[in-house]
Parts: sequence; structure tokens; C-alpha cells
Amino acid sequence: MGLTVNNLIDWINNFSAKIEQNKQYLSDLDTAIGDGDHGFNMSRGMKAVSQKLSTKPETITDVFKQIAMTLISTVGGASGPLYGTAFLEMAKKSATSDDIGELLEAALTGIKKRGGAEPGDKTMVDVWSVLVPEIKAHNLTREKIDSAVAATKDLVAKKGRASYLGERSKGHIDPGSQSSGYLFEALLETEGIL
Amino acid sequence: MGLTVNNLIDWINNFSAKIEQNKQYLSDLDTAIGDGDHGFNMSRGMKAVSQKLSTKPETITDVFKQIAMTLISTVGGASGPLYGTAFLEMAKKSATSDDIGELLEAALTGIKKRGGAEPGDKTMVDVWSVLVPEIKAHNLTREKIDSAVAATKDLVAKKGRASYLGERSKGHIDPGSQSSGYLFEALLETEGIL
Amino acid sequence: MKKIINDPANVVPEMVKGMVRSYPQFITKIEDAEAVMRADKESMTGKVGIVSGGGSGHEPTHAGFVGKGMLSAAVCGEVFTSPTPDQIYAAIKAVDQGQGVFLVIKNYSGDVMNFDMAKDMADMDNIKVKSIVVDDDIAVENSTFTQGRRGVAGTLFMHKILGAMAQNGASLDEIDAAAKKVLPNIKTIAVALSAATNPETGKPGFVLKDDEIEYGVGIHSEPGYRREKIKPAKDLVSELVGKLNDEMHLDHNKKYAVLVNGMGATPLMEQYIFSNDLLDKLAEFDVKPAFMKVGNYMTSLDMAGISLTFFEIADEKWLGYLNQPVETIAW
Amino acid sequence: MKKIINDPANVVPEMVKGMVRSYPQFITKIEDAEAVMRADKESMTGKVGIVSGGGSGHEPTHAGFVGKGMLSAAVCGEVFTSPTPDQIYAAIKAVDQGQGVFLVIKNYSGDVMNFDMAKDMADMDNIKVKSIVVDDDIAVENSTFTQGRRGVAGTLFMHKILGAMAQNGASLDEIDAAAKKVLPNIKTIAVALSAATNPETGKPGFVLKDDEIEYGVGIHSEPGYRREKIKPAKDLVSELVGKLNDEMHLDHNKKYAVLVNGMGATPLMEQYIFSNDLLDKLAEFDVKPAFMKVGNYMTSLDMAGISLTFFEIADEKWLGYLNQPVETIAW
Ligand SMILES: Nc1ncnc2c1ncn2[C@@H]1O[C@H](COP(=O)(O)OP(=O)(O)O)[C@@H](O)[C@H]1O
Ligand SMILES: Nc1ncnc2c1ncn2[C@@H]1O[C@H](COP(=O)(O)OP(=O)(O)O)[C@@H](O)[C@H]1O
Ligand SMILES: [Mg+2]
Ligand SMILES: [Mg+2]
Ligand SMILES: [Mg+2]
Ligand SMILES: [Mg+2]
Repeated sequence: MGLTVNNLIDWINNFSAKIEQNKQYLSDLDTAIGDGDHGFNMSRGMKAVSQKLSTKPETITDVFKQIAMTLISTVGGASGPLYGTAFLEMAKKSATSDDIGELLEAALTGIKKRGGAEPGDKTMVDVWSVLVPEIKAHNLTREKIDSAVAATKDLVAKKGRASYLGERSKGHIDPGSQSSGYLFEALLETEGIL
Repeated sequence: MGLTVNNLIDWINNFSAKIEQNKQYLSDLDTAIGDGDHGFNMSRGMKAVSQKLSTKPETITDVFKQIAMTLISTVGGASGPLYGTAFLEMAKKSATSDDIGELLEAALTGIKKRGGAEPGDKTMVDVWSVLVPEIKAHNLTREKIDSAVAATKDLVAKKGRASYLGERSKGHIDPGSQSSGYLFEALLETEGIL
Repeated sequence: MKKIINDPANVVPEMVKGMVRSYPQFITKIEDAEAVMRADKESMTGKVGIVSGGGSGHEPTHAGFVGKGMLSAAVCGEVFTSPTPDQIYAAIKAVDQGQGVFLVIKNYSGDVMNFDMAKDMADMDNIKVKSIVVDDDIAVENSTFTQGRRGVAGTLFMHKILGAMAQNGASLDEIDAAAKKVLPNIKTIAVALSAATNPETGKPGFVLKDDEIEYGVGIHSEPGYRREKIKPAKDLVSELVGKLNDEMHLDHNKKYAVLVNGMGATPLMEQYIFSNDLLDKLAEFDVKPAFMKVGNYMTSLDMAGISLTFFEIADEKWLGYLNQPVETIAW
Repeated sequence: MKKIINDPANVVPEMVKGMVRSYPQFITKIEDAEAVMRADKESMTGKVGIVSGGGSGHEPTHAGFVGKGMLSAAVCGEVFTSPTPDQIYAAIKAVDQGQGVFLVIKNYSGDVMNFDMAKDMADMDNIKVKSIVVDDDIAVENSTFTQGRRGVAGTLFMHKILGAMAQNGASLDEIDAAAKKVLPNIKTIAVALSAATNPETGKPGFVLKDDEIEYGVGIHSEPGYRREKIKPAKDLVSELVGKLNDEMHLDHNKKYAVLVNGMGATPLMEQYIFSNDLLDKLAEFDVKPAFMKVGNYMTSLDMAGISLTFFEIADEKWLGYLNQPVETIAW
């Protein structure tokens, strides 16, 4: 078991498919507490990524780097730099490690640094910080993903566009947490990585 | 029988009341083939006229002049100068005649000169040019007024805003003809003038 | 109807006050009239006055174009209703410098009659007045037996040319001659996505379905020549340019000024997308505008849509007049 | 959704092309980026560059303010979406004259992060970059633990002040110091009558009833602080001025610049009526604006509504900067 160029690309393409399928749902979540574009932003970026990866890079590091650069240069908004930074940190870490848990931990550190959000701020950080330890402990399950995503519903946003709503941001799932949920679902479904 | 300051003012106040009552209808007619303001234009003007006439002028000529000047300075649009000119011409004529038929004939000449419209152009000229001869012949009836107004329905407009519609102006009563109809109805209802 | 107003009956006086108070450096109110004149009176000394106006609801037209190098005064009628002769006359009188006053009138029977009556009043006061009636809207069939065509956004080019000439010291007769020469070179055509709602009536002038547009509508929601399903911007451009070309016969040896005019509620984004397609279309004729403006200039309250004006620059001097700097709120 | 566009996915590049092609005298496209820079490159020689930008849909902001005396370049993201770091970096690189580049960023997490990453890229290329994050929208509660307040229409005053300073030869450090001093003096609050419809989503950001308004909405249809029945313009003015006064404590011994900003679909007529009531309200505080602008400057596509910005002129020089002439499409 371990990360390879092939299963990494499978994971990402699966993520991309989930984004495409749930584009409208993600945007609807963002309409409630943001500006209604998260699905479109992610879809624009992941389409470009899949397109890019159709020419297979040679190393895992190259795959991560290409994903990062493509997301950074096509998504924009808040999710572009955050997902971009996540993959960039994984690219860096992959020079010295091929452990998916360690890579994702580096990604989370990057996301937190880039956006300044902490757990509880109702951002994707909430999902990542719950699930990364589970991955490291080889305990990731679909239920855990779903509950991590659902748990953002009751939080009051402190970072991102939803923060302008204050208390009224309660009662809605955070769109970036939902898309992150898809990333982890896709990981769970990809044979051979975890 | 004859025109007096009192019955002239009665006539005009009655006209004013009819305009107020049918303001929306006149504007609706104007919406179909113009810009939807004829009722509002006439209402604004006739309110000002009634207000003005609450201090009774001394002579018939003064009454006509006040009506004319008030309409000219408050109505605007096409109907302001046309009705204004009509009453101005009646003021002029009233120096030498108190025959309502002759006065209205002078008014009609003024309207035609001011606006350049001829009978058949689907303007108030159509109603005036049918009814003035009837008044001169002491033959004005409610039926004749109604039919003169209704007859504008099948015409194609050549002057005024409705002319931009060409053939499509057919099938709608001309708003200025309808308001002129009210003027003649009010005249018919006023005791002692005709 | 949801509007930021107080009493629908007072929208014009309140607007005029708001405008002169917001921009005292450019315009000032003419006493006892809903009309504005240049604040910079010195710039008018010894010059012919240029006065325009018409119904309100077309802002920034006309008051936004009052200032050094453009209009001397603008008269603001009720919404979509010609101003009255006394108001127009007040403006004429306020700006006359003994050199006469030139009136720019849009071709609506109300405007024509009211401005004519004002002219009669000025005549009695020995103020020399000449005028031009602008009729640039090609949506309407033309005929000498009818009212003829409407005056719409192309009127701004008339304002600009004559305003520059007056500023440079042209006489009333020279301005009159130039106006006659400019007139047949200005043509406009519009497409609407929705009608304006007059605050007084509270109702839109017409209602288009969610996927319908109408070509050739006027700036007071007068009906146009065809209704159809919404099309891509490119196709709207083709339709409008086609109509204008039928009238003007675009010629790559000639120079054109172009005005892409938003009707009020159409975002600049859409106007620029339209402009991009327009410039592609003009390139097919090997035409590149010598002068171009894009924005909300002659609006119709909250109407959505765009009008397109071509102005053939038949006299090289006109390009200079178009580019001559002005001091106005909106040019 | 009825819009004058071609493909919703292409609105930004088509708009940028339309804009630079319509106004080549002011702006030119930066190669391989959805960004524009001054056509008048000479006016930038030896000066600090001022770069701003953000999501598109706020036209004429930002590209309409690029030109001599104001912005050096503007980056145009997708509709309501921050531009990407490579695009921002391309603009920085295009305008840098060795004197450094100053970035004016509106406070949205996306903008802040993308501009930060662009700054990192510039650092690696040894281009000196400093920046300010504008957060003028007082609708949002402020706290150091949250994202803080949004950047909205007041950003234009920042652009104008810094643009004038750069034009006059100020150094990067001087501009940085001025930006920090200007920032707390700009406050904005809005009222919306309807939301914008993003061409990509095809849906309005929120839906208000036929007689409802919402105070405090953002320029991307972010929700505001209160929804209620529409009121007369006077009362809207009272609400907004009240909110601003709570923050700024209007003082007749101080000078203020005022921006009455239309959100896109609100006619100028309504903006001027609002301005008239505003000036009455300010007179109650014995305040008369030292500088005022009314119009569509920082729009939100086809949103209907108005935002009101007060800028306390804490330094007399700022008034001069506001009045300093510029060569842009839209100031
Ligand atoms: N500062 C931040 N730190 C971490 N995540 C953030 C931050 N700001 C926003 N996000 C995430 O980004 C998501 C919104 O992304 P998106 O809608 O694409 O961008 P934008 O808000 O610019 O429109 C939010 O749901 C949230 O999960
Ligand atoms: N040239 C004209 N001659 C005679 N009557 C005219 C002329 N132009 C318009 N009208 C009359 O004026 C009426 C419209 O008046 P109104 O709606 O108040 O003015 P406007 O058309 O300026 O909005 C028309 O119904 C028609 O009867
Ligand atoms: Mg979003
Ligand atoms: Mg009418
Ligand atoms: Mg009218
Ligand atoms: Mg966004």
C-alpha cells in the first residue's frame, strides 16, 4: 500500500467528478452564507486540473505541484489559495515522505497559515483538523467524514465571507467544508492509498 | 342662454372632476399607444386650474386666459400646449364674441395650427372637428360625443407619440380624444351654455 | 414599484435640487424653474447659449451635460413629459448674452410644441432663438406626413458639437448651419430587456417575458419594431448594426463616432461585452470608431437595454469638437 | 436571467476586451492576464505603481479608475471572485518602475490570500510591494477574532488619494504611511432593493419582497443587518447617516468627502433624490461636504440600491488629492 502517481491521479479525478456532480449543491450552500460561487469556483479549478493531469507527470511531487499551480491560477476566491496551498505543501513534503497522513498534515498546516483560521471558525479547517488525525490513525470512515462536515452546521463563522453574518451563519453547512468532505470521500474510495 | 363667468367656471370644474375620476383610464389608454401619462398630465393641470379659479376672475376673457396660462405652465407634454392654445384662442375670441360655437371653432383652429394635425391623424383634432360643427348647429348629444371618441379607435396615428406605432396604433382609443370627449360631456351637462 | 423616492409627485424638483447641491461647481438652479444653468457664468460671456431639455428620467441627460464647453442650460420636465414653455423660456432668458440662444429639441410632439411656444415668448422679448429638432431613432418609419422619428441618445453628439462651437465663439447662424449639417449624420437604434417604471404611474411601460427582448423601443417605453427571444450579445449587435448599416451604409473611408448607451439598469459589464462584439462586427466593415463612449448617458429610468448610436463625422472639425474638454458632471 | 452576454463562462475576458478596445486612450490589456494597465506609460515613469483589483461585476471599478493620477493597473477576477495570484503578479510586474508597487486590497479572505501570494511572488523577484486592506463597510461587526469588515465603495477614495500621491512622486513608504492614515477615516453603509444576479449562477444572491429593502448588504449580495418595508428616501438617509454617525461622530469642525454610490440598477434620479435628503440631513449636523460624488462607481452588477460613504478629511492635503485631475474612464 502507498501513494503512487497512478492512485494519486485516480484520487484527484474522483474528487473532480464529485465536485462536478455537486457543483450546484456547493454553490447553493455558499448562497446561504456566502456569495454562491463555491461550486463554480471548484469546478473551474478541478476541470483544469483533470485536463492538466491527462498528460501524466513523472513523480508524485510533480503531480502535487501541477495540481497546486493549476488551482492557484484558475480558482481565485478564497478556496483557490487554500486548496492551492494545501497541494503545494503536499508537494514540498512529498520530497521527504510518501505517507498520506504526513502529507495531509503538512497541507492542513499550510491552510491554517494561509487563511489564519482555527478549528471552530466554520471553515474547511474544521473538517481537515478532525479527519487528518483519523487518517494518520488509519481510522477514516465515511461516517466520520459525514459527521465532520455536518458538524460545521452549528458553528458561527469567524473567517471567510460567512463571518459577515455573525450568529446568522449558524444552521448552514460550510461550503468549503463540504468540498473538503468530497476530497476525503474520494480518498477513501481510491484503492491503495490509505 | 349664454356664456357667463359662473357657468364657464361650472363647466371647467365639471371637466376637472371628470379628469380626476378617469385619470387612471386616460393613462391606461396612453400606455397602450403612448407613454402612459395623459391622465396624470391632465390631472396635474386641471387641479391647478380649479385651484386658480377658486378666486373668481371678473370677465369671461380672464377666465379663459387663466385656464390657458395655467394649463400651459403646468401640464407640459403634448396635451399642455394643445389645451393651453385652445383656451388661449378662446380668450382672444371672447373679446369679440360670446358664442360658444365660435369660441370653440377658434380653439380648434389653434389646436390644428399648434400641432399640425388634421382630421384622421388620430389626435384630439378628430373629436374636436366632428363636435364643433355639432355645437354650432346646436346638435351636441352624448351619443355624438361617444361615437366621435370611439371613432378614433380604428385610425392609424400620424401625429403624436402613437404615430411611432404605425399600423399597430389601430384598435386603441386616442387618449387626448377621450379627454376632449370629457370636455364636451362637461359642456353638455352644464346648464345654460349651449 | 420599489424606488428610492419620497412623494412620486415631487421627484423632479427633489432630483434637481439634489443635483445642483451635489455638484455646485458645475451647475446652479435657475430661479423659479425646474432648470439648471452653468455655475461658471464667465464661460458663457459673449457666447451663444445652447439650451436643451425635455422630460426627466433620462439622467444624466440633460442636466449632466451642462457646463463649460457643452450646454448652457437644461430644462427638466416632469418624468417623460416635455417641460412647459415658461420653464424653457426662463432658461433661454437666463443664459442669453445678446448673441442669441440655440435650442436642441428631441422630436416629440410635446417637446416641439412647448419649445416652439417658448421661442415665441423669447421673440417677444427680442431674444434671437434658433433651434434644431433631433430625430435620430431609426426604429420608426420616416415620412413627411407623420411626426417622424424620435430623438434619443444621439442627441448627445449634437449637444457636444454645438456646445464646443459656442464655446469657441461661433455665431448663432454658424451654429444653426452646423446643426443642420450634423443632424442627418446621427442614427440610433435600441434593444430593451425590460421597460422603465414611471414613479407617477407606478407601472412599467410594457412587460417582456423572462426570455424576451424588444428591438427599437423608445426612451419612454414607446414600443419597438420586433419582439423575440433573447439572443447572445453578438446577435443583438448584428441586428442593430444591420439596421444602422441599412440607413448609413458604413464605409471604411469614412469616420464614425460611436455611443454604446446603457438604458439605466443594464450593468456596464454587459455594455462592454456588447462593445467588444460591436468592434468585431465593425471590423467586418473595416471600420474602427474614431471616437467611442460606453455608459449610461441617455437612460430611461430603470429600463434594461442598450442603444447604439453611429455618428458619421462628415466634417473633420467635428472630431475636434467631440474631443474638446468640457466641465460637466457626466460627459 | 436575461443578460446581454454570450457565454456566462466568458463574461470577464469579453468585458476586459470590450473595455480596452473602447477606451484605448486610457487603458491597455496586460498580456496573458485579465488585467489592464495605463495606456499612458510615460505617466508612470519613475513613480510607485498603484495596483488594485478584485472580483469583476463592480464596473466601472476597478479598471475604470486606471489612468494618469489614479491606478496604474487593475486585475479583473471572475465575477465576484478574487483574481488569482499569477494575474495579480502580472499586473505588479507590468507597472513596477523600480520604485515599488502598492496594492489596494478589499477585505475579503479570497482577495487577501490571493494578493498575499502575489506579494510573495513579487518578493522573490525583488519587487518591493506594500499593501493596505480596505474594510470600510460598517454593516459588519468588527472584531480582531473574525475576518472583520468588508471593503466596499469607500475603496475609491483610497485609490484616489494614493493615485494622486504616486503621481506627485511620493515614495512607497510615504504612500504606505498615508494609506494607514486614510484607512480609519473611510466608512460606508448600503441599502439594497434587490440583489445582483451572477451570470454564472443565473440566480439572484437573495430575494426581497416587492415592498422590502435590506440595510447593510455587501457588494456580492452578502446579507445585511436588517430587512424591512421600503420607506421614503428621507428615512433611508436617516438610517444610513445614523449608522455612520455612530461610528464617525460627525463634527461640523471637520471636513468630509461624500460618495453616494448607485449599486447598478438604481436610476440616477433616485440617487439625486437621496442626495438631496442627505444634504438636508447633514445640514442638521451643520456639515456641508467638502467633496461629493453621486453615481454608479462601485456597482454590484444589476443590484438596486445605494451605498453611502463618508471620508473624514483628516489631512487638508487629501482634499487637494481628491480634486487633482485624472485621466480615467470613470472618475
Ligand atoms: N480564512 C479562511 N481559512 C480557511 N478557509 C476559509 C477561509 N476563508 C474562506 N474559507 C473557506 O472557503 C470557502 C469559500 O470558498 P469560495 O466560495 O470558493 O470563495 P469566496 O468566499 O471567495 O467566494 C468557505 O466555505 C470556507 O470553507
Ligand atoms: N400634434 C398633435 N396634434 C394634436 N393632438 C396631438 C398632437 N400630438 C399629440 N396630440 C394629442 O395629445 C395626446 C397625448 O397627450 P399626453 O399624453 O398628455 O402628451 P405626451 O404625448 O407628450 O405624453 C394624444 O392622445 C393626442 O390626442
Ligand atoms: Mg463563494
Ligand atoms: Mg403621454
Ligand atoms: Mg408624456
Ligand atoms: Mg466568490
